[in-house]
Amino acid sequence: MKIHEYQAKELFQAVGMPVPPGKVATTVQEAVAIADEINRPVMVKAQVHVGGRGKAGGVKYAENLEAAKIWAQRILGMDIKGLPVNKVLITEAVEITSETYLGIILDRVTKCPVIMISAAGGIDIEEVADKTPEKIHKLAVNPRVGLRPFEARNLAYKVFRDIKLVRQVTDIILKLYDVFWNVDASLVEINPLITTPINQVIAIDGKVNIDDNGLFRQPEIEQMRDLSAEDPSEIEAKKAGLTFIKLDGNIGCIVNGAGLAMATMDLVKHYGGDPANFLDIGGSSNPEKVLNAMRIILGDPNVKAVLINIFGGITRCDDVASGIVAAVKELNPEIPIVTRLTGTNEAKARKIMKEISLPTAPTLDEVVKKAIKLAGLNEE
Amino acid sequence: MKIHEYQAKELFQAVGMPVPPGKVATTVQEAVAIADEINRPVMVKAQVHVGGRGKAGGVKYAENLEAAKIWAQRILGMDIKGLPVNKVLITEAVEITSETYLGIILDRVTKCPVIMISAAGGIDIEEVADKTPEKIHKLAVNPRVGLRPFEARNLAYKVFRDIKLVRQVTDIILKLYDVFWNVDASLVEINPLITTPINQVIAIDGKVNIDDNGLFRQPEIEQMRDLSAEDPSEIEAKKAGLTFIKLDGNIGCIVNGAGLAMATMDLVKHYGGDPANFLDIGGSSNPEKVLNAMRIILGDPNVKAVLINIFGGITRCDDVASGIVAAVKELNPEIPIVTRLTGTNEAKARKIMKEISLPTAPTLDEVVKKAIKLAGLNEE
Amino acid sequence: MAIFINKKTKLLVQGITGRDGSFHAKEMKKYGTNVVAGVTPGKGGTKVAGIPVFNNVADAVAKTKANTSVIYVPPAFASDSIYEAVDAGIKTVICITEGVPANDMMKIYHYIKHRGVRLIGPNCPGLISPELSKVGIIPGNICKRGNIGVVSRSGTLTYEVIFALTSGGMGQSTCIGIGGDQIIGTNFIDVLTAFENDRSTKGVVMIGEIGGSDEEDAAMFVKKKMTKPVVGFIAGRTAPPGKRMGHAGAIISGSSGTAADKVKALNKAGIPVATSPLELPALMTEKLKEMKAKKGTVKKTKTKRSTKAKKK
Amino acid sequence: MAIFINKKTKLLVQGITGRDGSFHAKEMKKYGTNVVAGVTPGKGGTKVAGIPVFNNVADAVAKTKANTSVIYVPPAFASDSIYEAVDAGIKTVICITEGVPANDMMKIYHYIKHRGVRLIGPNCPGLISPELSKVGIIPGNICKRGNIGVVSRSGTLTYEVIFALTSGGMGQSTCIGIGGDQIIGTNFIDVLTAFENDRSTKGVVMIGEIGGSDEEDAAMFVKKKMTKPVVGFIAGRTAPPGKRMGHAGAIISGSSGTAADKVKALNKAGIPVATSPLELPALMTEKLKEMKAKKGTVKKTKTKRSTKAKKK
Repeated sequence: MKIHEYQAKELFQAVGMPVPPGKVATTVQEAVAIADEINRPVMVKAQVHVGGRGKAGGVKYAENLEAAKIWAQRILGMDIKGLPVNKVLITEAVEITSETYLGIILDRVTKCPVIMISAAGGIDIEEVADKTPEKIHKLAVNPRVGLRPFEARNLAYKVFRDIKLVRQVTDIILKLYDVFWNVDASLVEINPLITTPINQVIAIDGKVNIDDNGLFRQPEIEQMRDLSAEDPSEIEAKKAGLTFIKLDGNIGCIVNGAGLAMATMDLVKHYGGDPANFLDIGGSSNPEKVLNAMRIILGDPNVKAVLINIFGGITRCDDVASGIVAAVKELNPEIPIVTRLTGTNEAKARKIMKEISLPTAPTLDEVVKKAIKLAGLNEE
Repeated sequence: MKIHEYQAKELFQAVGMPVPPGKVATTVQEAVAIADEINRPVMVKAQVHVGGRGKAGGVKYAENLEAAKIWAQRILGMDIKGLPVNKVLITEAVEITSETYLGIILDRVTKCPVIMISAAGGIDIEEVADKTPEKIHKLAVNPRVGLRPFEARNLAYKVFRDIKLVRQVTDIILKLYDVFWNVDASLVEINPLITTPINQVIAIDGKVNIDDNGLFRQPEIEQMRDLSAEDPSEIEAKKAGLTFIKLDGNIGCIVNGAGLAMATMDLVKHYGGDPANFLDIGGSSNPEKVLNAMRIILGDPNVKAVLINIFGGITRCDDVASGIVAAVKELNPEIPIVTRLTGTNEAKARKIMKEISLPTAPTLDEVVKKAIKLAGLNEE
Repeated sequence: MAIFINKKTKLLVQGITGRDGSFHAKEMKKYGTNVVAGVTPGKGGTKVAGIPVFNNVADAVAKTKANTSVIYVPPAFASDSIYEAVDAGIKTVICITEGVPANDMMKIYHYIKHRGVRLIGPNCPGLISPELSKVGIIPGNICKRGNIGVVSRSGTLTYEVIFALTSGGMGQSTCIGIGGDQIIGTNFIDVLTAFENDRSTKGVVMIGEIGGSDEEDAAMFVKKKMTKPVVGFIAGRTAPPGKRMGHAGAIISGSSGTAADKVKALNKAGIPVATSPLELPALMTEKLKEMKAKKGTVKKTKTKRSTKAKKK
Repeated sequence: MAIFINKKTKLLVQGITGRDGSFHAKEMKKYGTNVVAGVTPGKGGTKVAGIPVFNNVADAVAKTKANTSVIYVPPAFASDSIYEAVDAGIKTVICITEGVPANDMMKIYHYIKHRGVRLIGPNCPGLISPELSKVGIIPGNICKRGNIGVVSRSGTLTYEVIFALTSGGMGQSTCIGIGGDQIIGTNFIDVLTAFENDRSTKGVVMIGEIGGSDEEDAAMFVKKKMTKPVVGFIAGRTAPPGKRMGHAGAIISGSSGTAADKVKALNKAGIPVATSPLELPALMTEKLKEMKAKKGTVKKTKTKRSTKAKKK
């Protein structure tokens, strides 16, 4: 799960990390009021869950209230890479003497949180990583030991020499690690962490991604979820315990397991079709889930055929079959539905499916081909 | 540092452990008001930093408001083992079906927090430990791993069978461990942890001792310090960075290091004298500390002679000498002061001490003998 | 004799009285796995399909000498269950549970690292050594005893591949789903090493998917250390760019994580990649033939020749 | 050749620019200790009494090959300093700092346990191998090279005992203050073991005090495992009952912790206990004579005879 910059900064502030004063606004009026309160030049920053907002014109400097008003007007309601900007962060514009990159990420290889710091901070950090990786200093923190002050200090020394800066950065690294660990983050990032002309170190940006698996024990973070920034059908799917990503094709896919779902989509494409979505009904099956999945997919007017591919393991085919039967009865779909149910309780499923007679196929390739064919017929 | 039962219960409650409703009172009026609020039979419990208050009459059951008033009157102002009772806890009297002992202590041998649980809870737990130690179940928790739920559950199973009770006790053990660790406790104890007729598990007593070395990072605990429950001269000493315990003898002792202080007192006794106090000026020396030490000791009218025994290591004899000179000049003591300063910067000290001429001795035994002799002369 | 589980496996099922736990305990028993015990606190003394249930793992191990454990408890309790199994002396732990926080798994990983414990998962379908033992949720009826090892990051896609192999007349030595989470106990390289050392395995099918760089690392390993043929499948060729992990994701892995890059890396290491699982038996047959041919010629230039052969 | 520190000791001083650190760095150097480096973050590049100062331990070790570290930093930073020394490869760490939280020390203890690190302290005066090396704060001028080992839980009381030994003409192999805190890195038994194995040590003086059961455990060890004579001193015979640690204190240690009980335990193990430190040289002389006498007779009944001899 992603949270906005202003929310990330709230988390930073709560542990005593230095961020410039600022507040979030949803209207131009609010934005101006905040800028007035700050009473100094401000930055107007779009709050969207996507990178590159600066290049897209979503981050602007406002010398005075008038400028703040104009930028707030332009940015609020903007569309950045398909996402609407509903919120802007109005924050004091601070003078910058240096930009440092600081991030902590869950590392699959070392199985540790890895801290990364680089003097080459700013928007081009990815290029730095690609072309001059030696400019990025890394430390894998043993999660059983935690980050120790001397380690943070030694990292700070990689980028700074002045002990006063080193002390501030050490403190920020230690606190950022606490944030990372305590909110079940998969990523925390400050880019840039800046120094000011009077040698203060401040986080002027902030990014925090949360490990979805940790959300059940992070009620405060869960409350930060900004539903207005997500696709409504994806939200509906999540509520139903499904993983759903909307795409532009015309073949609705219902599959159990992310890997199999992707493989199914790959084959749809391979055989000349176009998937309308990614939908994983997840592990433990219950008929209700399947009913909800059908409801979401049939809600997409582009969909010309539905492909259901289930390979039962912990998912039981009979549960899925019951769900399909219920969906067909309740939703009365007018487009073809092709099913392939195999694996756990396959025989039981076949019995249940007899109640409605849907086209079936014995293998992955065949169910895909049949769905494409039926979608084509439907199209005409 | 010790905190009161009511404060321990506040810590318990903050993490969601079940304690009976109650509040602390410093006057009879308050006590009655609390009992009225509880509106059920209550316990009136003296809040003092000493064990055995029940046997001393400091814990009483009050069926009604009248009884609560009478007991509050009797207990407030009582003296238990030399300590005045300034506070009483008024808490709901709960019906008890079983009493369990639950404690966590810092263990010197395993270097771990050790959890102890016993079905033989209640006031006689020490006898149980002495005579039937097998009735006390112990678990040393690896401090790098922390207490894990399955360990807590397995401990709970040692005493309970019913899974509903096991779950409650497991939760209490886990939370008690959190309290132990998070407040830098050296001991946390619930005796007894009781079950009620409707199978609720409740902590009806609570004891928390804090590791003094951890206090610097426990400002909230430090604020719980009840100065009214400590000896005023010991408080004064603590403020001055000294460790001081008042005794009944007539030879004031100023020593550096607890071990040497005790050895000095032992020899005072051995040679027929009687120490008036234990006083350790601690490691890092500064003249101010010595001046304060002299002030505290000379404030005791029983003291007939002062013995200063310093073996310099990190403590420097010259610092101590400067303190003695300042003290003699400022306080003008009328009783004899015998000194022995040896070790680090001994020569410098001798020079400083020339300014005042006090009796000295070269060895521990001799300085003790001389102090006893001079105290005797002074006595006559 | 297959890897990680075999006829000597004495299985303990943690969370045996839950919906999934009880269902799959029965399935495993039916398949022939020696399921010796189950654990659910508060259910000690009862039985599930004739399997004795204990209140804790230590008791279960003491009574039944269980040496392997499979975990079907909810995510909030999964890491505690792993600790409990490890502390009770279990040396092979398979965690089926989906949704275990990564923080918990990082701590677990470094806890078991020096304790000689093999952890598979979490969020995995488990493993099966056909006709010997099945631990987890892989449907037994699609498997067939043979000499192909299967290792996969996916769950159900694994079944699809096994199904394709069996349909193509190709039996399996052991099939393992290692799990799709960020932090897993056993990775591709661990399993490839075991297959390389397992006499009953002649070739390996490796099933990857987009994200991370595990497939690339595995490909490098295959090229450098393996003598047995490996064929691959990568899911997610048409997946949308999807969620990115900020700048840090790319910085840390030094890999784009796309299917195209993974396929390239595998091909570079001499691993042919199938478009559909159904192609896998044919690819494997071809690779096995190549190997045989090579064995007939010079032994030293194995890998090089294998790559060349592909290029033709 | 003394224990733990000797002529090969290359000492690093952590917190060398502080009041105590700089003073004692100079004192140690003056005594002849090979003080090769100091560490204070932000002071790298400077010098203290000619000793080069570094910003961190790793740099100091890389540049000077320091193999031993002594810590004089404030209590809030002490545990981090220990970690830093250990992670930089230092194998002998002496922590002088008083007031380190017990929680920190518990974690440290279990961290270094498997890393082959010798930690002495915290809250200790350090150690001295007279004329070879001094690490810590024990005044060098009261010591004299010889063959008596001294181990103590106290600080200044240790000096008093050394002073008594030297005054009595009895030189020391190594004198160690192990520290008076609840959680310490090296206990009586560790030191007694080292003295037992040290050729230059002929007898040991052990100085205990009230509280805990370390002296009792050490006495048991002496009785069972030591061939060298041990004499003792216990401080606190007249101490008031003092602070008790609730019920749990007695339950956990199974010992009253009083001086009387400790003296009894030592005597039972054949360890005579002095009333004043000044008596120690005489007690030791007597014990050494006993030992010599025994060596002349049967070797096997050593411990038994030693106890009997005392009873006379």
